[in-house]
Amino acid sequence: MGIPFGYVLALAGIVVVLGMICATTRRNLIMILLGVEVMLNGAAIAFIAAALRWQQLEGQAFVLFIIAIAAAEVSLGLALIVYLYHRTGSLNPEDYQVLK
Amino acid sequence: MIAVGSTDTTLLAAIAATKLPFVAFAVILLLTRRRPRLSAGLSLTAIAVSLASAGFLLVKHWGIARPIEYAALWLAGGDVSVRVGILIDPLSLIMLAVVAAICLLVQVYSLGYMAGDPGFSRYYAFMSLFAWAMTNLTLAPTLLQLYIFWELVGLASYLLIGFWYEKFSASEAGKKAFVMTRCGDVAFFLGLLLILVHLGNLDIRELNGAAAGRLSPTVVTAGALLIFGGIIGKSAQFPLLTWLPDAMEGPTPVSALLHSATMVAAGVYLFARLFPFFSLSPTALGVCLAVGTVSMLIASTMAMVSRDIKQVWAYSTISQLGLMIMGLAAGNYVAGVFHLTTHAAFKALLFLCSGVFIHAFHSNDMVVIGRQGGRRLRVPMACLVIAAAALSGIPPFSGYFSKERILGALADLPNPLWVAAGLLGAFLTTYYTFRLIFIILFPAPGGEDTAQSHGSEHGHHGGYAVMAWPLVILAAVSVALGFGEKAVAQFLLNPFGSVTPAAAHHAWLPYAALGLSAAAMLLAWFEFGRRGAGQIGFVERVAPLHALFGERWYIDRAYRWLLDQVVYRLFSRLCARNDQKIIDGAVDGLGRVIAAGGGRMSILHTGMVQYRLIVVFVSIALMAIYFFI
Amino acid sequence: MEFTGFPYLTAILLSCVTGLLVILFVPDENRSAVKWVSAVFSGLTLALSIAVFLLYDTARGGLQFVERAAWVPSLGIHYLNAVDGFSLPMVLLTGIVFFTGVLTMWELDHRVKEFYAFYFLLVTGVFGLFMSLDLFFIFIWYDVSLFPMYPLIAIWGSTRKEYGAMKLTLYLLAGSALILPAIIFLHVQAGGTTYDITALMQPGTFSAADQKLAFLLLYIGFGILAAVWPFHTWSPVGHVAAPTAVSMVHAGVLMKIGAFGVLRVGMSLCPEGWQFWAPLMATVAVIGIVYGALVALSQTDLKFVVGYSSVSHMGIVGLGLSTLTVDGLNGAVFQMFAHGIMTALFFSAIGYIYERTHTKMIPELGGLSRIMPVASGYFILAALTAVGVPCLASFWGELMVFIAAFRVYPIGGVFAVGGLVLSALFMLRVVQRAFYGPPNDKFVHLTDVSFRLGIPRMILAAVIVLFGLLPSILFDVIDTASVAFIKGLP
Amino acid sequence: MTAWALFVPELSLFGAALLFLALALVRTIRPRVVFLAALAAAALAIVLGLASLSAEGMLFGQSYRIDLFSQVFKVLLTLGLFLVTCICGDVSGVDRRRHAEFYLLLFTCTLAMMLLSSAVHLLSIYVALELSSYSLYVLVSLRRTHELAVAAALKFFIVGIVSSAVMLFGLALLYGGTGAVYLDELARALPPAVDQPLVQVGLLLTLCGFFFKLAVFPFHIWAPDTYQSAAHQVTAYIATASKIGAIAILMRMANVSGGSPYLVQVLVGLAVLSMTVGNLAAIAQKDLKRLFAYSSIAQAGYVLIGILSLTPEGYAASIFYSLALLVMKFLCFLVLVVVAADGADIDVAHLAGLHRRSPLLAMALMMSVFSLAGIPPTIGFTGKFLIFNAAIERGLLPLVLIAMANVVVSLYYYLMVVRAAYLIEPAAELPKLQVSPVMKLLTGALVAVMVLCGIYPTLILDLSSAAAAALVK
Repeated sequence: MGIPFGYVLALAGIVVVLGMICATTRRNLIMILLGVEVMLNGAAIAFIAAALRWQQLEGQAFVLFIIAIAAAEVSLGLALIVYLYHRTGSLNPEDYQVLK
Repeated sequence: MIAVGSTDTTLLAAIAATKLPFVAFAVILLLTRRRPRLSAGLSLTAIAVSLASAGFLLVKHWGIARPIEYAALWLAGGDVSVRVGILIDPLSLIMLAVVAAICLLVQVYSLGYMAGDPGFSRYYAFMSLFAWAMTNLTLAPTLLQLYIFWELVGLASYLLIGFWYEKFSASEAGKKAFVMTRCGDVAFFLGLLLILVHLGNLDIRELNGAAAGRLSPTVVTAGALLIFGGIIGKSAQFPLLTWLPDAMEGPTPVSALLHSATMVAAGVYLFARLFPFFSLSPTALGVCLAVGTVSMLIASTMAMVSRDIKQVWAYSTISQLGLMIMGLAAGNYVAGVFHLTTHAAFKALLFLCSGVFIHAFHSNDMVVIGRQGGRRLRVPMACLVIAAAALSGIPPFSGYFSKERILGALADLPNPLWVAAGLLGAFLTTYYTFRLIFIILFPAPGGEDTAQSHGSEHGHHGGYAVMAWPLVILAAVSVALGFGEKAVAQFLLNPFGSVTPAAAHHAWLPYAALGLSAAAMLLAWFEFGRRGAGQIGFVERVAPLHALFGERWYIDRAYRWLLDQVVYRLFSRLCARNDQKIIDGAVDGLGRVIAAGGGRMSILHTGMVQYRLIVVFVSIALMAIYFFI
Repeated sequence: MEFTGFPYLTAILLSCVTGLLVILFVPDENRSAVKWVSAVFSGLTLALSIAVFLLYDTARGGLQFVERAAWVPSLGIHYLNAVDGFSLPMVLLTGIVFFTGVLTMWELDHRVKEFYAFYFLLVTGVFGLFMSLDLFFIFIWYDVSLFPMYPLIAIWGSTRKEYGAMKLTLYLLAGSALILPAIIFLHVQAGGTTYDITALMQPGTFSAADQKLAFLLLYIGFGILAAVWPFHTWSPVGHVAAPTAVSMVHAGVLMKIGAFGVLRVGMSLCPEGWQFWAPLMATVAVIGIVYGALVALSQTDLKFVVGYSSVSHMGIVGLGLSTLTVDGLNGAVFQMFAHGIMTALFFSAIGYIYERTHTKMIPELGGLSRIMPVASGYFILAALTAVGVPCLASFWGELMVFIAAFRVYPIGGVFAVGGLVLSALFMLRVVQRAFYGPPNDKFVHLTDVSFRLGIPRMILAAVIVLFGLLPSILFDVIDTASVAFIKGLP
Repeated sequence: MTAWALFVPELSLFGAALLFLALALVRTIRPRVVFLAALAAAALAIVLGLASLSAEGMLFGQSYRIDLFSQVFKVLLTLGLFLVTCICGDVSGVDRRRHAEFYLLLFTCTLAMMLLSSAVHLLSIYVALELSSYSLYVLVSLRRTHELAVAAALKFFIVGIVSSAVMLFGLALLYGGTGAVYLDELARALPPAVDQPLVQVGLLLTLCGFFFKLAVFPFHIWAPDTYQSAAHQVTAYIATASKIGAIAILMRMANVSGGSPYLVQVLVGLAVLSMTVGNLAAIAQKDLKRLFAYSSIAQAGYVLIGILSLTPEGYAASIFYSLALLVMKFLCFLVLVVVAADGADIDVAHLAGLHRRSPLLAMALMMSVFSLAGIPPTIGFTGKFLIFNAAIERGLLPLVLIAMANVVVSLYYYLMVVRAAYLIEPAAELPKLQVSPVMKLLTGALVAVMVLCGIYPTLILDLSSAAAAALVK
């Protein structure tokens, strides 16, 4: 109860931004995926903080769903990545931009 | 129709005189184009009835004092209502008679002249169109109606000048005539609008009456000058005079009818029609006088060097029209109108005679005609001489009387310069007229050999008799008309109430004029007529002068330059270029820019997935930051 | 719902639509059947148009043949047709051009069915626009009359047809991009309850500022279609590219839609806006008159000449509209009618010549009067009309417009009248170069217009002469509307 | 148990999805049978949707609202599903063995969209959105023979999960700022919070997730690749049905947003950018599906104009436009599927000679692209008209002028399509297209609907207005 809402929110914001940076700068599909996961976690932190702020359970329920959906996301994402890696042997997103 | 004061026979006759030619025109064009004889018959019948009606009207209303007017509302609008109708007064009656008579004679003459032409029906259709337009112009009670038919005679002129359209020069001349008169017409039209705006209507009687007094002097002067612009165009006065000589590309009867006797005289007629209105503005009269004088003189000089027989008469027409305008502008209404009448007769005669020569010898060149034995065509030759004498103002031919009147009127003016100019004009006129006569009559030695063959070809056409009769009639008229001077003057002046004294008090004037004419004739005889004459005029000995006259004082060149360099090359090209490059270029450019932008935009969407993410994040950040601004 | 008597106006629309549907169900191969169906239905439409014109009660004036039915009540959209003195001449014009256009294309043998189907669609839109008094429908008809132009030009056209078609369509729809917002804007400013022009016309509905804004949008939007300088460049390009009948409808009727739209929508609803912008309209119109004529002087393609002359002539219409006087309006509407018939005749004649000689270039022609005197005669008649020869229809419109213009804008009037010289110059130049002079050897074997092919041209020529000699037939009708209109101005 | 009756349409789809899951396990089943089953299920769903049109109620602890608004969208969604199924007679773009899975995903996705249109709890919105997205990711990657389909799916996936992460963060901010998770709570909490950055930015970030679905700038960047790479039927589905779900939820969110000037301005900016970017980029396209992708982006801009009016009229206009989009885009894809029967990508130029090969299809294509461009008398025009009407009532005349300028630009490439179909003659004579009578009937009916609803929009407009009223209530 000691930590003010604003601080936690700032932390969540920082985490989300870090996720963004990871997703945009690392030339590796898996790292992009990881970056997005980090963003999701940032959002989850914000939810926790909000739940604390309003003393409600909804925020925490959100977090549980986020975790579940993130798992689904990773599984689907990895499936696609693995398939592509098998085909081309590359994880570099630069190799996947042929469409005009 | 609202009758304003006479019995129905007058109206009936007037309608017959003015409307029948239109019927003939429509029927010929629509139905009888393939039957030339029928077409000619229709046209002749119509114009003959016109002439009979005109004669009837003239006899019936000889001596009327008050004009008779019929009018019907043709078109009602907000501020303007267009009325059409008939105005019968001495001036219109005389003009109508002149027009109908010459139309009929020329149409009879054309039976021979145009025989065998593939466009025979078309010719008569256009002739009827002209007759319709001209008669209606003559009897117009409002300026608007006058303007409408004014344009229509212009159209008829265009069609008839370019009748032999396969000849480039003919179609070119038609176009030139139309466009140049159009320039004058625009001024006329503007004058019309000016008067309409300030006076509220365009009734000729009102304009000539007290109503015009309501207008401010500036408006009167401006209006008169603008209308005079139309006269300049139609009557081929300076500076719009060069279309008329070119108009001689048309068939000769056309030249006789339109471009000497009637249509070009419409300008003078308009002047006479609005004579009281013009009189309100001394400034305008002064300008008219000056323009008439300049036209008369420079046209005469041009006639002095031309070898083309029709061209000479064309210049002469300009010159005589100038003289009429001088007479009117000098304030003598009768003089101008009377000269218009006599001129119509003898100038038509001149052209028709020339037509016979041209028909016979297939050449317009007076020297060639002379060499090939022009003088052996006796009737035309005699008529030609009579007409030439009338033109030169030699008594007792009609021209003498009318010219004397004009000169008298000029002598009345305070400034003697005008009468001097008039006398100089008379001298020049006689000179160029007899130059032509002598060249034909006394050809320089050099072979009359080809004459026979041409004669036979002429006989082949078989129209000689048909062509001769109109000549004889016109010659008779030319001789006789002069003696009707007093009666005509009285008749014309009836509506004005008082009779202005004749210009008889310049006793010296007839002697001076006659003396000059005689001198001119002598000079002509010396240079062209006498045995062994070199047939080289004094003008031709001075090369620059010859060039100046021969080139029509370079007026045509100036127009050509203006048209080619300024209108076409400068304005038209500039506008066309501007349209293509700037206005349309802007539109196409916009299209190209958009298309190019689309291409760029499309390429932006093919970037690597992480660049796209950056775009997303930056946009989100911008949107978030926007909240704080 | 309100219908007074037999619904002639709906019958006209239905006649077009039925024709369209019947054409769609005629088998592809049966070309002459398509043509006959087209002729019958367009003839029926023409007959109905003439009937409406004759049955209109000029003594009573105002809107007649009113047909009103609620269409989209929640938005205040009505199916509302009526004619008054302004639209009646336009309906008649459309009927005539429609019918003669069908006959003019009698020799078509390429994708006949599609051609007539698009053509009927186009004309349906034109009729609808002239008769409708509901802004929503006016816009619908406006676009319906535009988009068939694209296939019509692009498929059956000639010189640079795809470029011309694309340019024309985009340019005109750019105009509609201004009209639609303006229409909705007016609707909203009036309380958002109705699109009925007769209701919106009540004085005091719009503030002066709104009127100024809306009128400008409408003027430019419709003005593009009326080829108002400097938005005219689509028009010559389109004329040149379009097939004959489409050129006829395009120059004869479509350009009138623009002027009519300015009149019907812009000037009726925003009289104060009109008064405010009138000097601009007059200036632009005068520039158009002179400029169009000057550009036409140096064109070498017959259709380009006519195209630019149309720019010049539509300038006269614009000048008339800008004078705010009865005569100006009378003259403008009359000129719209006359110009419509005249250009239809122009393109009809050019179409025939082009079919035979396969060229529209003036220097390549020459001497056609000898080879095909009748076809040339029609062109020359149209040219003389364009020049403003009296007793041919166009003269009266020009006369009235010039009178009004000279009264209101003396200087502009002088320039406009001066344009007459230029128009004479370029028209006669074309006539001389293309039709006079010695006949071209290449073309001597060609035949003149046969009687059957001549019918449409004859009709048009007859109309020109009829209204040239008896202009009051039309003026009496127009006058009923314009007098009331000017009287109603604030 | 009456409460469950409200859920029947969703349940029918759920049942169908389960059926296809089962069928997917049976490898030997013939594709034709699967197709007919799907057609029947979709038709049933429409019937059920129509039957429950006037249903009203709340489910699942107040987190699921059934009202006219949601039911109208459900009918639209099932209609979209049915139409797309109609052109799945020969899904040549997808491996024959995977057809059952294909339908499984299609039905699941539609189900998720239906859930989305009724969801009024932030969490249920999020879950429904993710469910629909995931189905689509897999659908895109299903395309056979296309090397890049999976790569496109991956890109689609990455942009999607990023958007959803952004949205989730937005939801967290929204929740943190207001403490509300139900939409009606939000509707009460948002209007007073016009000045709170936390709430407004949170709201905006939340909308980002829906923008992604609707392909609004700047979340549109997945669209071109995805449209081009997915099987034609999948693209058709993405372009039609999936957009409708996004429009529904976007409207729900906009309705509770309280209408701060900030939000409206941002939406105006996005609408303008979407239209402009979409239309400009479309000009340069050769591939037909890619062209439609950009056109969809532009269309999203128009829809946004209706929504950002934040008035019942605007919502009604957007609902009307949803139907318009459904019909006209579907018609385009119908033509595409028939012309490209082998499942390969086609360029605009490949439409050459269509007017000869099948006059009906050429006509349908022309009408539908004119409708997309907003030319009367078509439903597309009437939809745009209604949207602009709402916007001008809101005082957004300049925005409408920009939109109309865009319409003109868009007309250029639409005309290029018409040109290809009507003007260009193919290099070699192509055979006439074989179009089954049923397909002809469908095409004719849709063209008729497009024209009739364009000229006489009253019925649909009244329904849309009622739905909008239910939303605002």
